[in-house]
Amino acid sequence: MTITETPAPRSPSKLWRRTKTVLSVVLALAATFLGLLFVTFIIGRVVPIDPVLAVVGERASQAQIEAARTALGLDRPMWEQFYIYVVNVFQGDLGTSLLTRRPVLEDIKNVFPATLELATIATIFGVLTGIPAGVLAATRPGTWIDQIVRIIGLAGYSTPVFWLGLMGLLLFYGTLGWVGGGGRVSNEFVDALEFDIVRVTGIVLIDSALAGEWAVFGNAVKHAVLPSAVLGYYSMAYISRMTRSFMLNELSQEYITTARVKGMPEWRVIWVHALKNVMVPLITVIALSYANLLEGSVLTETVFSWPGLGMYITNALFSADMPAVLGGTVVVGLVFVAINMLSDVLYRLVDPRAK
Amino acid sequence: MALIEVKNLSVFFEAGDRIVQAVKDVSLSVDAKESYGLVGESGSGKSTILRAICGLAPISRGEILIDGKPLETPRGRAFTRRVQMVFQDPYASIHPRHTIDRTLSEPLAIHGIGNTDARVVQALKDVGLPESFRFRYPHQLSGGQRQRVAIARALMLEPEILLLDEPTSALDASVQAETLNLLNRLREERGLTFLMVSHDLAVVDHMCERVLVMQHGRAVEEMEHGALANASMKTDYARMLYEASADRMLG
Amino acid sequence: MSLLTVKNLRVTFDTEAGRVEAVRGVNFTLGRERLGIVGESGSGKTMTGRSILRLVRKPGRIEADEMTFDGIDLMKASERQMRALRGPRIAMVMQDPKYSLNPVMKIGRQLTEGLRLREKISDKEARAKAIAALEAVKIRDPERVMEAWPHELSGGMGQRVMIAMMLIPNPDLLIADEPTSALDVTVQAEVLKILDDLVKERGMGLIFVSHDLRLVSQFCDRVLVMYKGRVVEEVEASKLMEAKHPYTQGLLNCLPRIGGGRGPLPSLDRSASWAEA
Amino acid sequence: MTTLTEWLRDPSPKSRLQARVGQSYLGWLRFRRNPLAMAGALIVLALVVLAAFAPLIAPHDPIAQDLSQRLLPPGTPGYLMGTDEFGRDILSRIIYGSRVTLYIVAMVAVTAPLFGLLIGTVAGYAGGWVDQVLMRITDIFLAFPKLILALALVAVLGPGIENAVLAIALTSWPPYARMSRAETLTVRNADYIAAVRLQGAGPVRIIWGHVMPMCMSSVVIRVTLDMAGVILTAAGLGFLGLGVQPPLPEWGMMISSGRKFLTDFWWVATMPGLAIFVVSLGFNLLGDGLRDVLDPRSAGK
Amino acid sequence: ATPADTLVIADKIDDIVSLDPAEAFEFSGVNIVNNTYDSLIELDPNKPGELIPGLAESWDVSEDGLTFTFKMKEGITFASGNPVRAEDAAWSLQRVIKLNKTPAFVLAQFGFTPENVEEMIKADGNTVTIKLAKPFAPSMFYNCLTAGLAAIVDKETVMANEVNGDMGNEWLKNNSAGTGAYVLRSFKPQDSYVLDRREGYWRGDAKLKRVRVNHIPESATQRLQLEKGDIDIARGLSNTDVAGLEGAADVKIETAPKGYIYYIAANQKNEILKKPEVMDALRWAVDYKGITETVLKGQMMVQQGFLPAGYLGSLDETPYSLDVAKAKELLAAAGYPDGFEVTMTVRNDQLRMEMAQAIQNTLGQAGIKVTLKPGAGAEVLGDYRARNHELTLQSWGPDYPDPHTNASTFAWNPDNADEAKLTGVLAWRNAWDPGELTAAVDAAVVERDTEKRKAMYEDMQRKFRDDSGFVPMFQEIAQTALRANVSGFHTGGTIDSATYWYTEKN
Ligand SMILES: Nc1ncnc2c1ncn2[C@@H]1O[C@H](COP(=O)(O)OP(=O)(O)OP(=O)(O)O)[C@@H](O)[C@H]1O
Ligand SMILES: Nc1ncnc2c1ncn2[C@@H]1O[C@H](COP(=O)(O)OP(=O)(O)OP(=O)(O)O)[C@@H](O)[C@H]1O
Ligand SMILES: [Mg+2]
Ligand SMILES: [Mg+2]
Repeated sequence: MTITETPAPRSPSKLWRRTKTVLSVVLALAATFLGLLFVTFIIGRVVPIDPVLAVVGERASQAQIEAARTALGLDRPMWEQFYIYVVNVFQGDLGTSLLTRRPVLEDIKNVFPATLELATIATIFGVLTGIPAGVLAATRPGTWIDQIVRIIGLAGYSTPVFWLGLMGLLLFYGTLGWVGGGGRVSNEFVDALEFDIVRVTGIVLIDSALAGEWAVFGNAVKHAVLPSAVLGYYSMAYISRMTRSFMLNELSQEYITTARVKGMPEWRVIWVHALKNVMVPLITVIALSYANLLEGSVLTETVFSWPGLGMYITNALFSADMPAVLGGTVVVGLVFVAINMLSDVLYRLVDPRAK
Repeated sequence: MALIEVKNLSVFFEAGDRIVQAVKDVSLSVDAKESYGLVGESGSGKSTILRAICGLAPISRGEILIDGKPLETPRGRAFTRRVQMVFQDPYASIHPRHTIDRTLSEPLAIHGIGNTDARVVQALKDVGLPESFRFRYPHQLSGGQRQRVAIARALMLEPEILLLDEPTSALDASVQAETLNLLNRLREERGLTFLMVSHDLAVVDHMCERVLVMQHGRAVEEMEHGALANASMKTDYARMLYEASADRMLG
Repeated sequence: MSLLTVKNLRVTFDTEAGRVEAVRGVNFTLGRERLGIVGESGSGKTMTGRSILRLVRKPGRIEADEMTFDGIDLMKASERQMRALRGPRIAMVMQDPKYSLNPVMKIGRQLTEGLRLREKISDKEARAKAIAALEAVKIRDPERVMEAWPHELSGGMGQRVMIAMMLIPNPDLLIADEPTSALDVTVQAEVLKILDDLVKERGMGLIFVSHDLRLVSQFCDRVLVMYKGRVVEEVEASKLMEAKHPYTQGLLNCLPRIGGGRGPLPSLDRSASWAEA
Repeated sequence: MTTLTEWLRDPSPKSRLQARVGQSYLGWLRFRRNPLAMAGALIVLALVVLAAFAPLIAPHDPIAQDLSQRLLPPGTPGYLMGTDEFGRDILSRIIYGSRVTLYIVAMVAVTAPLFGLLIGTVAGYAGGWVDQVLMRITDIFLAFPKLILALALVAVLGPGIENAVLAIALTSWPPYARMSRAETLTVRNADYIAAVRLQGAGPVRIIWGHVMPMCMSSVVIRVTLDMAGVILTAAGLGFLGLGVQPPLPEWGMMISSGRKFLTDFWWVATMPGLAIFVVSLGFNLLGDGLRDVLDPRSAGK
Repeated sequence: ATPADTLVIADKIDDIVSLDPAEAFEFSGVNIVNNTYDSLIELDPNKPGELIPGLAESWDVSEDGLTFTFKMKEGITFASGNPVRAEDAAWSLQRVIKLNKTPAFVLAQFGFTPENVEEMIKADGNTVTIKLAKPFAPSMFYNCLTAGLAAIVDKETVMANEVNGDMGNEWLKNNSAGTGAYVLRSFKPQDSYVLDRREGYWRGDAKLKRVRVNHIPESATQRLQLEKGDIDIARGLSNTDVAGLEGAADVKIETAPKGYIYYIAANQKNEILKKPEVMDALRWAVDYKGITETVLKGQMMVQQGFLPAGYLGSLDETPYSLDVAKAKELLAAAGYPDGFEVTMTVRNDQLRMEMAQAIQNTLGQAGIKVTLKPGAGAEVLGDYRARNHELTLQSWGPDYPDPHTNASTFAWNPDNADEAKLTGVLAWRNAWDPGELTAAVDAAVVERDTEKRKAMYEDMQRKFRDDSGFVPMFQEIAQTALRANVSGFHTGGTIDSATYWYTEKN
């Protein structure tokens, strides 16, 4: 048979596609970011707390307040303040915190690693326990194992974090002495940490390991265990519940039978065939919960004296320290967008159907 | 003048980094009240042509005319009242959470046609389903029954043209027979025009006045009804198809 | 000696709406031959096939007076023994390739997985075997298909991949559940040829499930005709056209044929008595 | 009686009404057969009864202070769950607190998921720039520290339970939006959607009538999972002066003010905590049961 | 365990705004200043209220009470090694006025302005001469000089770190340049600060080499750490945790009254609250005793004057107590036999919320339906300063250890008009016109006879107590829990600045 070729349309070049994707991602990022700045800014103006009062304190006279207001640029028109702010942010200047009197960026460099450390360990904990628990429950739906997983998860969900934290401290620190009691290292080691160990990442576990200070490292582990377990419990609760529900769905698919027909052992059917499919929606779930943890949990940080982002932003908020609130929000937003993108990339890696 | 005219239609899909040419430069025309068949290899673009008419696939080149007039994009309400489609997979084409009643009355509601109850009952009767099925959910029906519901739904708006995408390939022989009979009866009663896809030559031969054979997205050969039975096809591919089928038919 | 003996096989589902008996007392034996199972949709063909592998999902239950494969009592075998049988000894081509391939695993992985896990051969060898299998089922570009994801295949390709996947471990018994329904006739013929060769040359037993009576009558040695979970008739395939049972006759009659009349196709008038023993 | 059940169970109903009632009846049967779902329903029912008849059930005035009776342990005669720092009966406060709790939970559970569902399905269905814009907005709200958002909202609207509820709803819709968008994306290309589109259905009808029902079950799961979180968030807002104000009893507030006493008088914070746990367990079990009922496919053949 | 030569204190230090003595005005900041700097004259940490020499060896006041001279001690050096000169002292005080940060008014009230301060405060050899604009009670001036802002800073070092004419303000936020027993080693806002002992401190070296203060906001955490010996001193315990620690073998509790006064302010612009009978009813409707003996036990004592116990002229009489019947009678007399509804703003910390709920309860019994409006500190304060409150629960700590500090804010309001914007003055914020009390306050501050002065403040407070828009209620008590082996720790009592250098561990 003869077939006359109609010229096929040329597929746009790979390079152009790539640039287009990158461009659209960057654009979306910038839009989110600008929106974030805008909303934060507006919020800063509607919150009924006068930032100047926070700076000058209770005793200040009216004249001192006015002077401070001018110094902070708060007397200028709103749009101008916003414009100045955005321009500065894009130059990497998040302004100066009214409360700590330091550049917000520097403050955040101090508090964010602490939160990052906690959130990361907690998420790892949540993933390592939540997925198996959810799978276990899904493979035995309706049994007592399923119920136990559900109750444990729910308990995690409905217990206030300070309750868990304080009880954990009472038991594991107060009574058993297995873990450290608040702060990132004990007071014997804190001087070493502060004055001797070079600060590379700000994450104690990494910095102390880099410096070869294993005593500090060990101590830091003891201190991080409890707060991250408490936070991890929450992500575990959520992840296990979602895993169960996704898993149940996958296990009723035909391809699972196919795998069994091939004589695949049960572990492989569940942990390879089904789990790979479960990972597709689960990635979003995990990313979201990680991002939420990175916002910092004020209560956990308070109970464990963990100087993190949550406490920083909340403090700033209550003192109407708007540069700090804005800065914190911007950083949280950035982290969020980054994690979103990461989860998108992972998603594409795992799910071939997503273009 | 032809009711449906497809002129030099090409359909391209972007799939990842590749361009898939699903349909290449296909022309066909269907007269009013005619039944026109599309057969051919799997993946040769048969479904895509139907989808392109409905606006579910892009028209990359060429044009499609109904009654000599080009189609508007998106297809308007007038179009939907003239042209309806029955999908290949009766399991995927009916909303799993809606009762049959809801599925059938939906088009009436969309077009503000009253007298719903009577029409739904009549539609069920037309496709030979008992009235008691009216409030069932799709999962309570067999594949053949679902396909009849899909046909009933397509007929709710009393269209002139029915696009049928392998309406019986998911059905077994007895149900297939029922469905084919039903379609023929309805065509006669209502003067419908069919554009029908199938990969079963016997079905097409039974149903259609003219047949277009497709391969690799291209039209290979158009045959009149008699030509198939006489085995008087001109191209190798059409002959191959015929022989492989006839082989079984006669054995 | 017969490869598989099934006596009084029953598959029951206890659902909210009551008990559904999908298979009700099916008996047959299978040697190294091609056994066709035909019947309308929902007549229990797939369930019969799955029960042999003991892969009926809950709430389904399998009961049988006897089910032996090659001297092994399938009803009593442990789950572990069953697992050893599935794949290398008994394989099943699943009905709907669209849903039966793991959507997030490359075709290549799915094809070689069994080999690598069981036979501990190198990746390269496994790959070569898989490609050979794909070539055997007339896949045009096996190298590309190895790297493809299931959603990138057309329905017909999926079916062939499924057949290749099940043939790779050289099973003694293959249950093929409507393996060619999405293939156009030309490809269909070639695939059937492969199955035929395997039965003739290697002595594989084949259960060929289909609702296409003509196809079965041409291709198989013996045919079971099922209706509502029962075997209503068992005949030599070549004699299917002369089958006595009105159900079988009805099924045959209602097929259109090329050059046949334009009149309404005869429809099947089901009689309640067929469902009874 | 038998005729009624027969009428209800009729597999081929004669009218829309019978079909609908019959469907609910079957759902109820399915639900009833699930002991856990029943337990959940009972808990929720108990909560409603508690809230409705609080004055009749509560042994004490939940507000009256008696400083001489403060911090009595559970089991003290007359104070089954003990007393708090002002000598108020904790049991009575929990009983009265169920009113506020129920109100908040009910309001949030209705507004946030609905709003999220709306945004998500519209974004997912429309695609293109609508999707882009809506998802960017969702991202912004998602990326925002919740407390700041809530605070700002209440700052604008003024404090009060209603506004607190609104604030919580406003901070909790984005996850629902993302979830239902993802679900919509898979549903959008289904043939049954193409079919209604071919019948000339507009986007509103398709989204509302055809896409949303498909997203319901995962939303229900998530909502019931979020219940406890909502109660605790409400407490957080109350403490900031944005929600329920003392001395009105509210479980979350009771927990957070009991925090000070946790080491020595554990019951002050733990009792309301248990109440939250039980209620959220109830909603969860109920939610699981409901999901089965919502999905007609699970009805069996 | 804590290192043997380090004192580890748990406290809440997120109030620190600045460590520059001319700017530090918050509790925790002043603590640091007190331990890193010295002033000309100081208060004896061991004997509350007594003046002792600081960097000045002796001091003197002229007959007319206008000129003060201070003779500097010889041979004292700053931590940098620079000798302490009279010039440093004069410059330090001038700097406060020139920088004009929030606390500057403590000195400015004596008539110094940025323009005249170089004239008024002069160094001459090793004496410093300070001229006041008008005569004040000398004790008043001395007391003001003991406040943290009058600390003497190392001019050379500070000026070497000047940027943009800020007189080293920026640099001093993270560094110390004083003569004190300790030098600032590090400061991490909202986290911790570390002080290192300065060898060769003129009063004798501090006993412990290092002091570390950690920010630990949660009382229960502080308590656990103290019990486990992971800290030496806990300064932020709740009263329940202190009660829980009582009887523990290796922990001891020390209490001392603090300077903070808790009071209710009732906006006098409000038609109802303006009525004297209503104010009286409020006074009789607070359960002073019940609150201090139960809810806030150990944390508050009853104080019905505006001066904290320990200040010159403070009252120890408490004529008001809970009397619901009387309050009702008074309300009826005011024309509100059924009471009335009113809102009360409160800062949303737990202590104040508890206090507020207890007050709400008894006010409610009397018929005054109070709706609590909790809010962030700055929010509540903003409301108060804008005179927008109805009732507000507030606290006030003295700025310097002289009765004038509280008198001049509670009982002094020369112009009650909105436009006057005397937002630093509590009487103005509360829209209360003290009438003749304003003059009385002005008179008392220049009264040079201490006994007479004392009587004046007592008299003033009685009038204020019975007849103002305020209801003073409580004075805060500092509860400090220490490991049993710690001794010599001074919280500073009513002047609220802790002394670390006498503290020992054994
Ligand atoms: N959305 C799409 N994106 C990419 N490729 C597509 C898309 N839809 C169809 N195709 C491709 O277009 C070609 C024609 O598909 P079409 O469904 O029209 O075939 P068909 O002739 O109907 O086959 P069958 O008989 O199997 O239904 C196929 O190769 C298919 O892979
Ligand atoms: N989970 C289940 N619950 C209840 N009934 C079931 C279930 N699974 C299958 N069945 C019933 O079992 C019967 C046999 O089904 P089976 O899949 O074997 O049919 P089949 O002959 O393979 O039909 P087809 O040609 O459509 O594939 C059907 O009536 C079906 O409704
Ligand atoms: Mg097709
Ligand atoms: Mg089947």
